[in-house]
Order: sequence, then C-alpha cells, then structure tokens
Amino acid sequence: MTDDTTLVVEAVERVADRLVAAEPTLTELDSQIGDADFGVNLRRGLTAVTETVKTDEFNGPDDVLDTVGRTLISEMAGSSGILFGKSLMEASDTVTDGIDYEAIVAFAVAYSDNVATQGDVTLGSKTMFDAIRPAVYALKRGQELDDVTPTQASAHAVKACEYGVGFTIPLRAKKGRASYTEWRSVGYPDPGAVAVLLILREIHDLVEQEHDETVEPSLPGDLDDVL
Amino acid sequence: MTDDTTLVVEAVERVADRLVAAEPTLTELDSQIGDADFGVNLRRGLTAVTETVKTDEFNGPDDVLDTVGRTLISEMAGSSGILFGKSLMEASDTVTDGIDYEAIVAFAVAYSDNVATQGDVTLGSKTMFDAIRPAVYALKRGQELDDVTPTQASAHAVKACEYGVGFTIPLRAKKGRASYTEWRSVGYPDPGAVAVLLILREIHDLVEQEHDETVEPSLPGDLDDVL
Amino acid sequence: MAKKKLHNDPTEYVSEMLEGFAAANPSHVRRVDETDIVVRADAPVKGKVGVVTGGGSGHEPMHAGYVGKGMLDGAAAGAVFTSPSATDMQELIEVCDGGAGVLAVVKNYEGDIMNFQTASDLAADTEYEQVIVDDDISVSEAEDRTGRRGVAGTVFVHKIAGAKAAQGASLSEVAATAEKAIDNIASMGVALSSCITPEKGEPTVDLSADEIELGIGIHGEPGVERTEHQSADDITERITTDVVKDLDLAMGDEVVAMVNGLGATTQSELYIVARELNRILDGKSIAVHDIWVGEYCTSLDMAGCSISLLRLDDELRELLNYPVETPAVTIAEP
Amino acid sequence: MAKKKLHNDPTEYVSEMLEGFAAANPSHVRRVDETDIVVRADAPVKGKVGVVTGGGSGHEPMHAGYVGKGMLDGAAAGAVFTSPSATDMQELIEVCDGGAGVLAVVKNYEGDIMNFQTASDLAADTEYEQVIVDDDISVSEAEDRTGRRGVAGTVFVHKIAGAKAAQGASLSEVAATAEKAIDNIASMGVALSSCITPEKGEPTVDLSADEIELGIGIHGEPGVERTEHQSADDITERITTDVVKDLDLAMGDEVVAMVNGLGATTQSELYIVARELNRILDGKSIAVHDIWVGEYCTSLDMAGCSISLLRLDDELRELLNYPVETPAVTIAEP
Ligand SMILES: Nc1ncnc2c1ncn2[C@@H]1O[C@H](COP(=O)(O)OP(=O)(O)O)[C@@H](O)[C@H]1O
Ligand SMILES: Nc1ncnc2c1ncn2[C@@H]1O[C@H](COP(=O)(O)OP(=O)(O)O)[C@@H](O)[C@H]1O
Ligand SMILES: [Mg+2]
Ligand SMILES: [Mg+2]
Ligand SMILES: [Mg+2]
Ligand SMILES: [Mg+2]
Repeated sequence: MTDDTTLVVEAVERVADRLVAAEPTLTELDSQIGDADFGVNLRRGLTAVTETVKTDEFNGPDDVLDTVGRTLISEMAGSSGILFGKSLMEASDTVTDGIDYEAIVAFAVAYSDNVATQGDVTLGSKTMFDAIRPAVYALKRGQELDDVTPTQASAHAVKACEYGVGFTIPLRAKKGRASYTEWRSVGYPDPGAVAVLLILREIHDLVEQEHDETVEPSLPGDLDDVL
Repeated sequence: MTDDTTLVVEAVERVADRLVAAEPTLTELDSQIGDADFGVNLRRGLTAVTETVKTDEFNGPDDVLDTVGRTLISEMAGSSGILFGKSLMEASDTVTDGIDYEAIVAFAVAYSDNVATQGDVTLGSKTMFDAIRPAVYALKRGQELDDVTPTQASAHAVKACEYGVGFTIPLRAKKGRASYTEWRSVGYPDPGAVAVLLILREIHDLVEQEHDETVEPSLPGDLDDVL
Repeated sequence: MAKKKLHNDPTEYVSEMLEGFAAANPSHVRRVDETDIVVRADAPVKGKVGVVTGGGSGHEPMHAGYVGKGMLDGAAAGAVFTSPSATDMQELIEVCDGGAGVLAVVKNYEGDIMNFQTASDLAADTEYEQVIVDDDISVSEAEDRTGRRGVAGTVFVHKIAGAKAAQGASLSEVAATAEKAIDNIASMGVALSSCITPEKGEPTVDLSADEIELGIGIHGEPGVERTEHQSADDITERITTDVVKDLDLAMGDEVVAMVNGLGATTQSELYIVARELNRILDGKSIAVHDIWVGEYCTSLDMAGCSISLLRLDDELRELLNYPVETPAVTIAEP
Repeated sequence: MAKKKLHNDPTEYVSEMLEGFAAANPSHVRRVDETDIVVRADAPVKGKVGVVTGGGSGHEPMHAGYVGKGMLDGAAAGAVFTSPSATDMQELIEVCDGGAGVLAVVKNYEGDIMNFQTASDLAADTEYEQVIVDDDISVSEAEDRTGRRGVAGTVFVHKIAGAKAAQGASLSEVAATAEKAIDNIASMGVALSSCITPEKGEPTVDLSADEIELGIGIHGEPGVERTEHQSADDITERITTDVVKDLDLAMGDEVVAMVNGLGATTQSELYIVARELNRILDGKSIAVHDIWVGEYCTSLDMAGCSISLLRLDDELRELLNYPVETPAVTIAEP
C-alpha cells in the first residue's frame, strides 16, 4: 500500500475508535431528541469498517474510502448510514491521485454537497450538515487565501465545526426523527453534528502528529473572549 | 318483614359495609400470598348484595341468606364467591323458623361443613376455614354448656376466630392460589380468614347493640397474658 | 407508583372488554345477554359436541379469543384472575349444547373446578364431561399444594378438542382425545416483571431489577426459582430442558411448540426464544412440526414467556392442523 | 434501572429474532441468506407484481409478519428503529421480482426513502414503483418538519396492495390502488409509557407517572400533547374525533378500523378502546365493516395504542376481505 493509503486507513481506524468510544454519549443525545439508535448504529457500522480495513487490501486512498462507504451503507444503514456512506463513496474520487491539501478540500466539498442533496437538507435544519458545511468553509478559506499550514487549516475546520455544533443547540429540528420533537428539540445539540465534530477532532490529532505541530482549534475571527 | 328478617338484613348490610371498607387491606394481603383479587372480588360481590337487600322483599331470614348466597355465586364468583355463596345457601334452611341461639349454631355448623366439603379443605390448610371452624367450636361450646349469654357466645366466637387467623400466619398454604407461594406464604395471614374475622366482629357489634351488653372478645381459657 | 392503563372504571374492565371484543368479531362470536359469556355466532351447533371453557380474565386472548369454528363453542369470563360464576358457567353449558353434550376444558384450579362442578349440577339436562388441564410442570407433585396448574398448553387442548368435535366425534371420544393431548403437554414459564391488576394498580409480585422468576404462575403465583437475570438463550435452555424431561421426549419424537408471551414481552423477543428452542430440539433430533409464537395465554402485563410442548401422534397432528377460524387463531383450509 | 428483556447479545437482536421467526413460519416465509430479508417461501411469484416493504425493527409483527400469500412478497428488516440498508433493499427488490415489477410500500421517513431510492437505482433491471404512506395525523402539516409519518395504517396498505397484486393487476394498477388506500387512511396514537431500545436499555422518553402523550411516534418521537392520564373512553374519544375529522368522514361512510397495541398494552385494554370506538362511530352513523384489534405495528414495549380508520369503497372492501395467509394475519377463503 502507498503511504497515502496507509494514512487513510489509519485515519479511518482512529476515527472509528473515537466514535465507538463515544457511543453512550451519542445514544443519549439521540434519545433526548431522536430515537436513541444513533450511537448504536455508528458502533455497528464502524465495527464492520474496522474489520474491513484490517483485512482488505486497497489500491489507493479512494479505494479505502469507497469501501468504507459501502460498508456503512450495508452495515450501518438508517438515515445516518446512507448519508455518511453514500457521501464517502461519492467523494472518494477526489483522492484518487493522493492526499494533499487540494484533494482534501475537494473531498470535503463533494462530501458536504452529497449530504445536502441526499438528505435534502439546508443549514439550520439542525443536522450533521450544520457541523459539516462550516468546516468545509474553513478549509476552503485556507485554500483560497493560501496563508495557512495544513495543521492550521485543520484547526480551523475543527473550530468551525464546534460553532456548527453549538449552532444546532438552539435550533428547532427540521429533519430526521428529531423534527418530531418540535420545540422540545430546542436546547439540545444534534447528535449527528456532534459525531462530525468528533471525527474532525480525531483527524486533527492525526494531522498534528503527521506534521509534528500543535495548533489549538481556532479561527481567525474567533469570538472566544466575547462568548 | 318479621323482626328476624329485618335483623338479618341489617346484619348483612353492616357486614357488607365493613368488608367493602377493608377492601384495600384484603387485596394487599391477597397480593402478598395470592393473586391480588380477593378484596376486589368481595367488594364486587357485596356491592351487589347491598343492592339486592335494599330492593328485594324477603319472606324470612332464610330467604335473605339464600338470596345473598345466590348473589355471591353469580356476582362475586371466584374461589371465595362460590365458597361463601354456596355455604350461605346450603346453611340458610337452619334459620327458617327464626333466629335464636340454637338456630345460629345450626347455621354456623352447616356453613362450616359446606366450606369443608366444597373447598375440600381441612384445618391447617391456611384458608378461611381455619377462621371459621374455631368460631363454630366456640359457639357450640356455649350451647353445650348453656352457661353463656348470646353476647358472651358471640364474644367467644370472635376470639376463637382471632386465634384461627393468627394460626394461618405461620402456616404454609395448601389451598388456593396461595398454595403456590409455598414457603413464602409462611409469615402472612390468609386473607379469607381475615375477612371471616371482620364478619364476626361486625356481627358481634350488632349483637352487643341488640342485647345492650358489651363483652370484649374473649374465651374462657384465654392466653392473652401468656402470649 | 400506579401504572397507567387504558381503562375506565376498573370494575367495568371485563364487561367493557367483552363488549369491544364482540363488536370487533361479530362474524365469529356473540355475547350472551347479561352474562360474561361469549359463544360462537351460530351456537349451538346442532348434533356437534359443544366444547367450552372458562376462567378468570386477564389472560387474553384466552379464553374468548378461541371461540369460533373448529375450536371452542363458548367461554365464560370471570373477573380478573377470578373464576367465572357457576351461574354463568351453567348458562354457557346450556347455550352450547347442540344435543350431543358438552365437554368443558377446565384448568386445574379449585376455583374453576368448584364453579364448573356446581354449574354442571345446575345444568342437569345436558350430558356433561370435563377434562382438567395441568400442564405447568413448575409445580412439583408434592402433597402440600393444589397440584399442577393449567397454563398456556390449554390452548392446544382447545385446538385438539375443538377439531375432534368438528369432525363429528361423540362426547366420550372428544373427551378421550383431549385427555390424550393433556397427557402429552408440558409447559413452563418465566417472569421478568410482575403483572399489575387493573383494580389494584400495583405490582402483585415484588421482583427486583435484576431478578427473574422461573416457573411463575399466570396470576403471579410464585415459581420454582428466583435467579439473576440471564440471557434469552440460557433461560430458554433451562426451561426447554425441564419441559423435554417432563415429557420424556426422545430422539425421533415429534412435537408442536408454543412460545407464549405473558403480556408485556415483545414479539421480537419471543422469536429470539423460538430460535434457541428450535436449535435445542434440533440438537436432540426431536422433530418440530410447528412453533406457535405469540400471546396465547397472558398474565395481564407481565413481562416474560412460557414454553409449551405437545408430543404429536398421527391423530393429534391431524387435529392440530385442522382448519379453524377464531379471533386469535386462524388456520385456512389447505 | 435497565429493563429486563429476553435477549442475548443485543447487537444480535434482529438477526436472532429473524432466525426464530423463519423457524416458526417455514410454510409462509424464508430468509434470504446473509441478509435481514424475509420473503415468501415461494418468491418470486411468476407474473405477479411483487409487493415489498422495509423499515426499522422494533415494530413487530411489522414488517416480516405480513409476508405471505395475499399480502407482502418480502420485507427488509433494519436494526431497531433504523432503516434497512440500501443493499438489503436492493436484494429484496430483485428477489421479489417475478417479471411484473415491484411495488415498495414505504413509510414516510427520510431514512427509508433515501435507502429505497438508492436501492431502486441499484436494482436497475427491475421495474419499480413506490408509494409513501403518511397516515399519522398527529404531525401537523407545518413546514418545519419532515411531514406525516407512516404508522399502523400501513398494514392496511400492505393488505390492499397485496390483494390487488394477488388478483393479477399490473404494477401501475397496484400502485394506484395503494395510493387510493393511502388517501383514505388516518391514524393517531397515544403512549402511556416509553419504549426501551434493547441496546440502550433505558426509556427513550421521559413520561412521568401520571402523564400520557397523544400523537406519539412509533420510535418515541414526541406527539402533539402531553396531558394527565385519562380514562380509556376519554382518550378514545379524543383520538377518534381527530381521525374522523382528518378523513372528513360523514354519515353513511363505511370504514374498517384498527385498534393497534403499541407493545405493552394488554389485549383486554385494546378491546375496551374498541368498544368505545365502535360506539362513537355508531353514534355518527358511520358503518363499521370490521375492527382489527391487536398488535399490528408496535413500538417495542411501549404502552398505549393507536387507532386507524380506512374509508372503504367497493374495491377496497373486496380487497380487504380477500383471503390472506401470513404469520400475523390470516383470512380464510369464504
Ligand atoms: N435528512 C437528513 N439530512 C441530514 N442529516 C440527517 C438527516 N436525517 C438525519 N440526519 C442526521 O442523522 C442523525 C441521526 O441518525 P440516526 O439516528 O442513525 O437516524 P434516525 O434519525 O433515522 O434514527 C441526526 O442527528 C442528523 O444529524
Ligand atoms: N379450596 C379452598 N377451601 C377453602 N378456602 C379457600 C379455598 N381456596 C381459597 N380459599 C379461600 O379463598 C381466599 C381467596 O379467595 P379469592 O382471592 O377470591 O380466590 P382465588 O384464590 O381463586 O384468587 C383464600 O384466602 C382462602 O381463604
Ligand atoms: Mg436516531
Ligand atoms: Mg385471590
Ligand atoms: Mg383469583
Ligand atoms: Mg432511527
């Protein structure tokens, strides 16, 4: 396997471990405003993923992500399984030629767009999309301005995602099971969004390790002191 | 209606009220060692009985008791309904010629015998029979020795019955639903026996009122000071 | 804390249930006026032996659910967990007598037996026989109690006796076949939680959060053993082993099985039990003709299940498969 | 306190249930190897439109319980409360295609719709149509959410579409009749207690001892109103009034009704509800063709019920009465 392939496999394994460890929290969140299956679905899907990446041979990072996506569609299922899985598959083409900043941004955009189409979702619906799209914006910004290191870009994405998750808290859910909680969803974060944040945090840890550089999640215009 | 008829109707009404008031206690006892329906059965049966004695015309005390028995068989049903009801019907002949000490003893014997046959029960099975038979003995004793007033006889019956109820406490149930509680029935009184005690207490109050004489439940050979 | 139920005045529980039941099943049954008796819409069936039963309510769909073509001619419903009155039973016997006599399928319980006995005395003009079902093996045969209870296996007796009567057998033939079935049925249950009677509104049995009770009775009467909660497979194995042993089942025998929900247990859980039951019997080379999975004889809202096995011979197999149309069980003509 | 269930490893819950289900119903169904798909034992039926469905588990007997002659050709089971995978759905569509195409009956939920959509793209060789059931009136039509849910009324759609297909209708005819049924179904539920998922083991919804929730969803999603607990008659009247109003039912209309138990409610309670429902409809001179009383679409072990009404015309009445043989519903040939 190429270095990139090995790196993506490692990322997948680390993300899987982190989410599986967070299962009780995620299930709890989904039972506050959903139907209490989200963490369980994630664990089932990611256990299968971990199995697959351990045993399969891959030719290229795209192959890894495509396989992970397929596995999630067939093993995780549910709303989140088809969203995570199909988006991975659709976006995997973007990394055929290897993993670099460019490719990662392209991947993030494709992934995010697919979630929007597939889920028929816009920002403010109180879904995972609220956590994804801001992170994509942050990455895109780095690319456009070309003034950040990969680790800084990653730190921005995490911070953006945090804001996204925070944003879901006061929202009223419009999609998924949570939409039926109506006003009662207000005050609780969306579990899918929280999961996305955990993914980005894990990837950020990996990026820091790869680049031997530590950057706290932050954004240029942070409001930490005001909030 | 004759005086005796009126008296029996009054007795029936008072007993019914007393048992209905005790329903929660009796249900609780039956749920400790039975199936939690005894108090409820009694209330249903006795509500119908109260209705009936209010509206029906009777010719004689035997007619009252026969009617009450029939009503219990059809309305109370269950194990206790057929036992109480059929025993009343079978025993009602004994009071055709009116209510006196003689008649009451005859009634009690017939009633008690029917419970034994119908329920296929002997003393020590931890049933209502354990409360009935001792009271019958006490009454019989008064008749045989001819040295007691009716109020004293009644007081003896109540005391005898108390001993009977106490006796059911340490027993292991052999009849009815309680028999399945096996060793766990030990330590709890039998609800049917407790109900019998309440009946006798109410009748004793009535006897005291009729004879304008107060006699505490007691037996010649009381062991109150020893126990 | 009292448990919420869908009811009105709890004292009207049974009669309102029966009214709803009759309204929902007019093609199968009718209610006899001013009683808690449900009979076949076309009762009495002329020339056919009437098959009847009765018992306390709280075990739905037992008993009225089995009234219909090919099974019961009628059933008397008592108050919750309380034997029906002898007067209702008398009327039941009389209404279901189509001239060929009436067989009562009675669960082994003094209350039911005393009332049916009185009822058959009262219904003096009807030729009457009764069989006593005592399939619950969790009651040991010690002297100190009332004997084995009749539980979910009774449904198989209804099915067999009903089919035999539908085929035109005489009263004594129907009774004999029912007896044969009874001799070949064994059942045992497990409770995960207590039932709650509508009038009391509180659990009858005090089972703690991690305890289960093996061999519990369908009124919450204590079972043979309280243990820590176990996996479905372990529970199934324990019960199945005992039931197989009681029936002395051996390689080559054929059975029909029932996994009966006690009221609050989901169908998915029952199927998980059915799976392991099937595996165990398979492992013992006992042929499984069929598995009935569902609620057949409940204990109000108790969580848990029971397993019943009926050893089949050619006659019983044929009667089991015989077409039937009742609110609770339907088997179409082949 | 975690609730005791009859299960083993909770992650094997669905597959063990399906194994037990298949073992208990070999004459009706078979399981497709290495999937959570259950299909008719004789699938595909040559020349007949295949009628399929799918959805999360936890609603037993929905979905696999309705697989059999005259109803569904197959059903895909997801994890508890989780849409089945698109890959299982794809296989389902392909296995049930007897050459006349496949109709999927989909409950209105994004998860199911997204996965069925992907599945039908993947099963490109099969002529495919789908209908979306959205009978739950307790979800108002506000913009802010996902729209009405598909709940117990879906069972009537399975029945109608299955009968139409059995009569030899074409794919578009079956779809059109299913749509007509959907337009004439309305449902609403009430929860007395929360469901508990096998993996979490704790109540999903926090309902206090004296609260009930009207219009709750079958995954514990919140309903329209929490109120104090009420009598069965009051609850029934409230729900029935809303359902009748939604369907704009008027004197002279004819309906079939369903009183569906959500899992932990006893059959006796359901009949008490059926009684009042029947009285109310009677009072409005709405003819009640039949009342289906039992567990048709549960929410694990939730206590409570739902009421569904389907307005009948001659075609729908005939299809409703059409013979069917499935594990959960059997209607014999007349
Ligand atoms: N239509 C949708 N678009 C985007 N995200 C969605 C959509 N529906 C659900 N989600 C996300 O999926 C998460 C829930 O996933 P899961 O619990 O597996 O599915 P379900 O809601 O069907 O039970 C939500 O927290 C939300 O982030
Ligand atoms: N065979 C019997 N003989 C005498 N008394 C009995 C018998 N069976 C039950 N009882 C009495 O009936 C009481 C219970 O009545 P009830 O609860 O109505 O009937 P069940 O036990 O059938 O639920 C017991 O407390 C006991 O005193
Ligand atoms: Mg969820
Ligand atoms: Mg009792
Ligand atoms: Mg009882
Ligand atoms: Mg879900």
